[in-house]
Amino acid sequence: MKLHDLQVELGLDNLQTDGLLHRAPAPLRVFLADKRGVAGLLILLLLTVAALGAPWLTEFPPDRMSAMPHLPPDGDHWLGTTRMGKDVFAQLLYGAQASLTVGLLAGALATLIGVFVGMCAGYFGGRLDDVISFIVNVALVIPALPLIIVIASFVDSASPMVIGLVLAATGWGWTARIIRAQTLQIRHKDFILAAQLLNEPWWRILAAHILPNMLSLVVSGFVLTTIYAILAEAGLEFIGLGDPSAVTWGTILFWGQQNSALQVGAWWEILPACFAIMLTGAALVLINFTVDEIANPLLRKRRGEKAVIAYLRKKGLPVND
Amino acid sequence: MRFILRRLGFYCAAFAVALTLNFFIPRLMPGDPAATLFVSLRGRMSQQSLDAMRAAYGFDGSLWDQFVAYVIRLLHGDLGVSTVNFPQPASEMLLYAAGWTLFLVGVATLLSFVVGILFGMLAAWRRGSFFDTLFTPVNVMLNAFTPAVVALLLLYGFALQLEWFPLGRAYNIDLEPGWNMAFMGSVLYHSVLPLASLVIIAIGGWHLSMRNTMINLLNEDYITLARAKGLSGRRILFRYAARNAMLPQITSLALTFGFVLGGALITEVVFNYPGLGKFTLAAIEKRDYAFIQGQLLLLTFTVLLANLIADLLNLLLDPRLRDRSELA
Amino acid sequence: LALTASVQAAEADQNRIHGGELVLAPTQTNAHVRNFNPYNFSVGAFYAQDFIYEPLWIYNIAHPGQDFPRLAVSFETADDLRSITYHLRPGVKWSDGQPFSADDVVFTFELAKSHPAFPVGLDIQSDSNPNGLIVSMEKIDDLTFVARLSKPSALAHEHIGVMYPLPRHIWKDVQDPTTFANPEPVATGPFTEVRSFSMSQFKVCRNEKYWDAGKPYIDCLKFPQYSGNDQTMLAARAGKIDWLGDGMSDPEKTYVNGDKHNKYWFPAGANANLHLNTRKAPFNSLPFRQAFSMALNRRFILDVATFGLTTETQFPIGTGELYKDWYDAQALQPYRYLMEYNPKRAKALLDDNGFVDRDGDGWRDNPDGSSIEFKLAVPSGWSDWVNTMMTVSENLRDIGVNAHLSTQDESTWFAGTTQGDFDVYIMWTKPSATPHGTYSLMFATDGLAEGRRLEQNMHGMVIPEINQALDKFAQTQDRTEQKKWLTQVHKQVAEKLPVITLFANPDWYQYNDSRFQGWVTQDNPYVRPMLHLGVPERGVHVLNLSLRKEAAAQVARQ
Amino acid sequence: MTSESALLRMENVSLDFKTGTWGRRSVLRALRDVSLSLRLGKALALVGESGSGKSTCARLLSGLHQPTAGDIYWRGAGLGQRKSKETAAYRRSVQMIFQDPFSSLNPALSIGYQIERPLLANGVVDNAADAARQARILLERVGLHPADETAAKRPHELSGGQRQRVAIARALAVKPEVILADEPTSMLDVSVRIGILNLLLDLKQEQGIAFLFITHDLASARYFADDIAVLYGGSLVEQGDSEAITQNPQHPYTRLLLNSIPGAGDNPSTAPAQTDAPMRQPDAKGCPFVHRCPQALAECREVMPALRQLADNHAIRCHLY
Amino acid sequence: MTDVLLSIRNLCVDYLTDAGVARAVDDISFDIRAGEVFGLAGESGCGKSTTAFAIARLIRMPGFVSDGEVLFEGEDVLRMDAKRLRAFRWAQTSVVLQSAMNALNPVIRVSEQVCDAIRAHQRVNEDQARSRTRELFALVGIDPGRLDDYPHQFSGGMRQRICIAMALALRPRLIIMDEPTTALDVVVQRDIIGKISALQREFGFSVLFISHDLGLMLEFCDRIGVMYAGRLVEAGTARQVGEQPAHPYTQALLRSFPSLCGPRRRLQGIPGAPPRLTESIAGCAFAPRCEKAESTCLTQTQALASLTEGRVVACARVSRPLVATTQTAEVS
Ligand SMILES: Nc1ncnc2c1ncn2[C@@H]1O[C@H](COP(=O)(O)OP(=O)(O)OP(=O)(O)O)[C@@H](O)[C@H]1O
Ligand SMILES: Nc1ncnc2c1ncn2[C@@H]1O[C@H](COP(=O)(O)OP(=O)(O)OP(=O)(O)O)[C@@H](O)[C@H]1O
Ligand SMILES: [Mg+2]
Ligand SMILES: [Mg+2]
Repeated sequence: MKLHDLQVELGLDNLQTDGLLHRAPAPLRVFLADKRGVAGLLILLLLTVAALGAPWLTEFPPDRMSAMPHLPPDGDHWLGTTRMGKDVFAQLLYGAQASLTVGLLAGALATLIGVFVGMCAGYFGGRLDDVISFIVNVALVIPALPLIIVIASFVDSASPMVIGLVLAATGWGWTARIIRAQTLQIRHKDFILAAQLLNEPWWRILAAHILPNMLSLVVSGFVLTTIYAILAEAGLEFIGLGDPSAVTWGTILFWGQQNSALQVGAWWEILPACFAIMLTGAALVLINFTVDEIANPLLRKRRGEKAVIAYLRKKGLPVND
Repeated sequence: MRFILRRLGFYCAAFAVALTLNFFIPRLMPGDPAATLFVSLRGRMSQQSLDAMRAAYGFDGSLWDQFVAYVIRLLHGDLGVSTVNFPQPASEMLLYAAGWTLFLVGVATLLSFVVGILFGMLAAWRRGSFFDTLFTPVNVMLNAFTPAVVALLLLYGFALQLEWFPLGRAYNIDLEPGWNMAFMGSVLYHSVLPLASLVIIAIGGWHLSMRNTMINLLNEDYITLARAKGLSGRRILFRYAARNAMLPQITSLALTFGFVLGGALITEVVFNYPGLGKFTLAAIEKRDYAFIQGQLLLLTFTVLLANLIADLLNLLLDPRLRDRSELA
Repeated sequence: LALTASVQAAEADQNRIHGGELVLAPTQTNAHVRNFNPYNFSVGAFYAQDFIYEPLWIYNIAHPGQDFPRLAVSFETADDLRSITYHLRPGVKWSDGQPFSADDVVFTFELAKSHPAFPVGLDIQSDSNPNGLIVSMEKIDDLTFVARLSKPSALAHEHIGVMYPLPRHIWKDVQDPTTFANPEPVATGPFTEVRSFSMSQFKVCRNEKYWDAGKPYIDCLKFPQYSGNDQTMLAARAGKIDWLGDGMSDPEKTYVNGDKHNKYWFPAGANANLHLNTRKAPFNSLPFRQAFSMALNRRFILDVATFGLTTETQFPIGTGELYKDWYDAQALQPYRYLMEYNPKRAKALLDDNGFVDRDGDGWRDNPDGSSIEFKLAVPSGWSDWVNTMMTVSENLRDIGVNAHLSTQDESTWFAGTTQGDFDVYIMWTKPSATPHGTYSLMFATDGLAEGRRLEQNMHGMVIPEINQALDKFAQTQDRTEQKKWLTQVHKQVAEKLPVITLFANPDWYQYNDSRFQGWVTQDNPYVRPMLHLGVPERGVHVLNLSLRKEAAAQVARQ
Repeated sequence: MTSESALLRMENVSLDFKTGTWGRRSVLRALRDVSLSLRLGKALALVGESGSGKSTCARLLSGLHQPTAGDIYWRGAGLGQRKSKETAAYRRSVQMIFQDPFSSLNPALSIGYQIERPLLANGVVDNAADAARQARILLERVGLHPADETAAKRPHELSGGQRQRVAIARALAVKPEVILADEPTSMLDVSVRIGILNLLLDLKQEQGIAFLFITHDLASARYFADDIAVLYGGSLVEQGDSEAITQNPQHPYTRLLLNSIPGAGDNPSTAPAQTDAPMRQPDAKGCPFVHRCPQALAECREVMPALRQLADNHAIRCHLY
Repeated sequence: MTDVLLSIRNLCVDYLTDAGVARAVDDISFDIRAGEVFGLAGESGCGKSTTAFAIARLIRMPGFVSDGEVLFEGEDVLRMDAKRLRAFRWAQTSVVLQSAMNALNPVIRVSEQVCDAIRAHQRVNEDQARSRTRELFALVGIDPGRLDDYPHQFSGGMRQRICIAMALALRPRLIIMDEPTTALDVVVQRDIIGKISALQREFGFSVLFISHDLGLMLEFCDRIGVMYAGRLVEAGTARQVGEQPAHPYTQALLRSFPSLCGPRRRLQGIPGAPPRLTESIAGCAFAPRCEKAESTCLTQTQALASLTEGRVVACARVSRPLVATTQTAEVS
């Protein structure tokens, strides 16, 4: 069968026509070609827009009583009100501001520290590596819980930011570990040797030669630490270690739990925040999924695979044996 | 040998540092155990008693003296006295909680590992199949759910509404603890929901990493060769591919196991499970220094041990790694 | 009402059924520890006091004058008010058969005196406490002892009755009573035999040698371990706990509708007040404090922030419903306005006294131009109080005062109570047999050094008139005389406003009456009904409980 | 070949590696008493079987390893006691081309960037615009037209031969005087190989660059190099004019090598039974080839033969001569 | 020739890539006879391995055989059911892969890997399989005492010999060797080719030998096919192809090897690069790089045309004159 006929039969004959997309850099193209990653990104964007647009999306303040306690959802209060008569929808939106900011900030900070430390350890090796690995090991062990209390006591109360900072301070260990391992692999590649022989300074080798080769690892590290930070922040606030007067998804859960919202049937006080947290997590996971595939083309879902299999079945030719 | 010695030395040093941090972190927290006793009694104790109590707990003298005393006690294997359960030795409470945590989180870790690995293998082997396209993203998304939410939902759904499972605890407290069927059955029955809440969110991670490793591996020449040899699919999968794909997973499993004794705080809190996470939280809230120190010590120890084991496992399982070289 | 209650209890006596295990949750813990030292406040006291060990005397705080003599039957105060003599109950035996005598009481006193870390709760004069009231105790005969006082006091009984005597023949061999776990308690209380102890549950069963023949009706007390509110409430809602005292925000929905036998009653308890740091601006200004008080929407706090479970306090005097018998309503009426929500008047008051916005940032400033910005400290887990403080901050902001909430981990928060560098704290009052105890702590002058406070006198004000009135109170046993002096105290508090009065906290009390009868109810409130440590009346309460017929039949069938 | 005319010279150099499993440690002598010299505008080919130490020689010369014994002389001056400034200058003068064009170019960076960087880092030009212009010239020079288009690409968009050309252009950027080419064509297709070799030939002739050309293909060595040195087991066993070595090989190993080449016609009578790399402890005695040598003498086991001059430009280490 | 063992007919193999369907093997047909060594030559990426894999039915997604037949003794391998396929593999066709380094599973002992192949097809117990493995090791010249070592403990040449031993385990009729020696030293390569030749003479199996080293191929193969961009451009006996290359591509290829003897001349190589496989090529795929190309070469499909018995070429420019010359040669 002629190649062209096959391409037509499989419906893959004019692939390169989507102009704008085609001109994008390859990783971006792969990303945009994957529905899951795009869906994740869209969800995240939507959440961000909702968070930033909170003042326009709702007329109610998140931290003040705006109606009777525990009103079920209705036209005015789309998600009902809390035990204290606060509007749940407003809390959800304003809570998104804090939760997302903290998550992204902690994720970014932890990634930054982790990447820098990991790259230095992997690149320089020797004593420095020993010392850094040592610190990483210690950092991995230090639990965030008491640290949050210690730090909160110095800055007055465990605001979401404080929790975020502590999570960043304790959460960079894994990234550092992974980045170090990857750097160790790249360090001995010929192109790094070449750069050294061409008198590139060390920081430039790290930043311009090694880092770009680990971008997907860095992005995925960032995505994962962000998930971790969002979940951990919610968890810590849920068990009461946060500042209950702040409005975040975690404190919404905390108050819902404190006020036995589920037991009294006020599901609307707890479930929307649960859902929002899950949605954010899911969106980030979807993004990570696609980032993984950018890093490793083998993992990629191929366009037209279904058509090919159908074609082979029809012709009685073997598929994957 | 030198490698192992070097690692050992390294771990000892890390341990010493952690030991020191363990002493100072709790003490940097404002408040002290005596004062928290007072708060929990809402002030039903005189200031004089309180001051005397502080001395009885051993919190007088300089921090340095206390540190020296702590190290000396540690060297004698004495973790000190719990102030939440004064004057119970902290080690007793620690052991009790550690046992339950080891059971709950240990089993959950193993279970999610085994299930996740199998799922991952299946998804990679039948790549693009219904199972893979549906379960892989779903499993992985579950991974991003908070234990708080999952545990709460399970509790309210299956324990409170449907009443299929108990509301919490590790076993029916009217039973005498012992190695008998009734008690163990009760332990299993009580562990179903907490286990589920832990396993559900952990499977995805293993699933995905196994799947990805496997997909890479299935492109290796030795898999092609194994297929060419006419081996059965099962044999290729379990003998030729799984084994290599398991190497990195086993390393992560070892590392994950290091954190088992960190407990599963939220699950334990929600299900009133007598695990280390919950005990530690209480100890932190009540400033039970001895317990916090003990727990941090335990955690440090197991994490470092797990690291060491992971290092050794790698050497043991991967014959290639046994030959290393370096520049003179 | 109260009179009928005790009568009813006595009259029902003959047709009471013996037996049954009462399930109760007096405290929360992660694991039970076998410790029955009644003076170990980490563990033992929660179970050992009142159930295993009995005090000399149980004050009926809800019904003054109808106290329950326990190991003591009577007392006389000397005319010079410098000593007090007690007569012990004859025929009381320790659970190991040894007779109880004045030796045990004196021994316990001496033990406490020589071990300051062993907090028996007596106000003993010692090196560490030179202002203590009780100097010594002496045995007169086997059933009589006398306590000598450091200064004349008519209220010494309030301090001595609370003592839980320890068996000398056992404790004299104990090396350090502080760390003694007392795993097999020998005591005189109604329940002394510890059975099937595990970290998640234990039982304490009846003392066959209990002095009050025929009592208790119940065979055993069963203490399952619960580690948190959520868990306790789930079990309680399912009707699995007979008696508990847990904070809950919506009892009808979270408790009562779980089981038709689930009942609750939240009588008014001690007050919650705001302590302003009166040693610094702007809190050192009386008009500011008055405006502060008037700015608060107490109605909202009562109904919404504290879920309608708290009780209104009528006068700005720091105590409320619990001591309402002591009020002189007429004398206090002029101060009522301070308890009413009146932001307009508050603003006007501030304006008049120079608390106006001077730098144009939208917030009021001190008359000297320095800006006002302060923190309202509250422990983060205490949700009703957090709600309250949130409302307070909103109310203050509404009148232009820049106050914000500062939630802290509870130990951190508590550590702050003794430092003196705070702005505003919310604080409980300590209930005692008479309001005297509460006020004398609130206006204690010790612990008021620079940078130091005690948790009850955080406001930091010294009002000599109050201390004088309290001294007078202590020197008479005549109720009307006492009341007169107390009114002096009340008026001074309302006048000077050292604390901002909020509301009376609820005393948490829930029970399930499917198996047992004889409960304290709102209709028959014969004692304060709470289960927690520090309510000795629970010892009386538990003795009045017995199996219901239906439940007894069920027990028999099993 | 006299040492005076040598640009870069390596004299009696030995290099040890620590190797071994956990438990058993040993020292491997990668190079034993090797002397080489590179001359202006001349190419020296280094041939030998895998593991014989060819790459190690190149790495030594590039400064990536320090010799255990002996020294390297750059324009007559020993490298043993260099300062870091001199290191930079030396690195500039001695460049390396790696075997694998796939790993010697950084996959994350554009071709243009990878050539402009060394220009800037070594001060060859001092602004970005010049660097870009210079880079285009270099790309044209190695036959990558149109240069602009190539500069914008990333390595994965180029074929292996094109990549190797880029690597050469990058090495040329710093105007080196010596190029160490470690099997620069072995990963390339036959049809492309000649193109690269021709390019290197031109560079040698036109710019007078001295080459160390590592290969295991004697025919390529003959095609490109003026002299050939044969390494076996870390020792230099035969060295001389490339015609002399290929037409008149003397050492038994060189003969074996030549006879093994397909199409060489001869029946490989000397085919050895054992092809494992010989033991190379530092204290090993005798000729490394003795175990495979069909003409081995008793003394071969005891004494390492000295380098003997056979002809004007032909030396050998063998007891047979 | 009558005893055709393997007959490939119009085989097309494609890969699904980001840029669409890429044709790696384009309508290839050739035969391998019993007992002969058939060589497949061509530059990297021209589809040699793909062809080999398709014959052993080892192509997996993203690759797929889109058309054609692979007839092994008349039976179409591509249409075998799963059971028949498993029986066919290794017992009748075994493979030796290019890189022995990766062809052996690094964490499994070599003995097990060889025994596995035996026990998947023959009902023998462990001991029998092991003793058979020992024999095989001896056959390829490896100390049977090292049976239980791991792959990384062997040198590259030894590993390759282990792979060959494994391929011989079931005495298959056909062994596919995909560049079995490229990763090796010349000396070792020589040794291994010698070994294969000896074994092939001894056991009489056929070999499909893939390499890009024409020199090696000319020496070792009976017949040679030359591929370019997925197509077979020329096939004939080794001698014919080596001495009288007919296709311009083959000619250029042969010219690209520097020589060890004779005068040192500057060689030319082949300019340009192979075409993209995702695009349909109308005419001769080599035309853009061909110095003899004419405009029709770019547009007209060049089918394989028979020159002489067993000799085929796909080039419009050279086929006719060449036929003539051969004929004349024969005549004379
Ligand atoms: N970093 C190192 N550590 C230990 N041994 C090494 C190291 N680098 C090289 N060797 C050893 O030194 C010897 C020479 O290696 P080298 O890479 O120079 O060989 P080569 O001739 O270049 O081989 P090839 O043709 O395979 O590239 C080998 O035995 C090798 O194992
Ligand atoms: N998994 C794959 N996905 C996409 N394209 C592939 C894949 N495998 C091979 N190809 C393409 O198929 C074509 C033929 O590849 P094949 O491996 O058969 O070449 P080859 O002739 O064996 O080359 P080499 O000599 O380098 O081994 C190549 O152009 C290659 O890019
Ligand atoms: Mg090399
Ligand atoms: Mg190939």
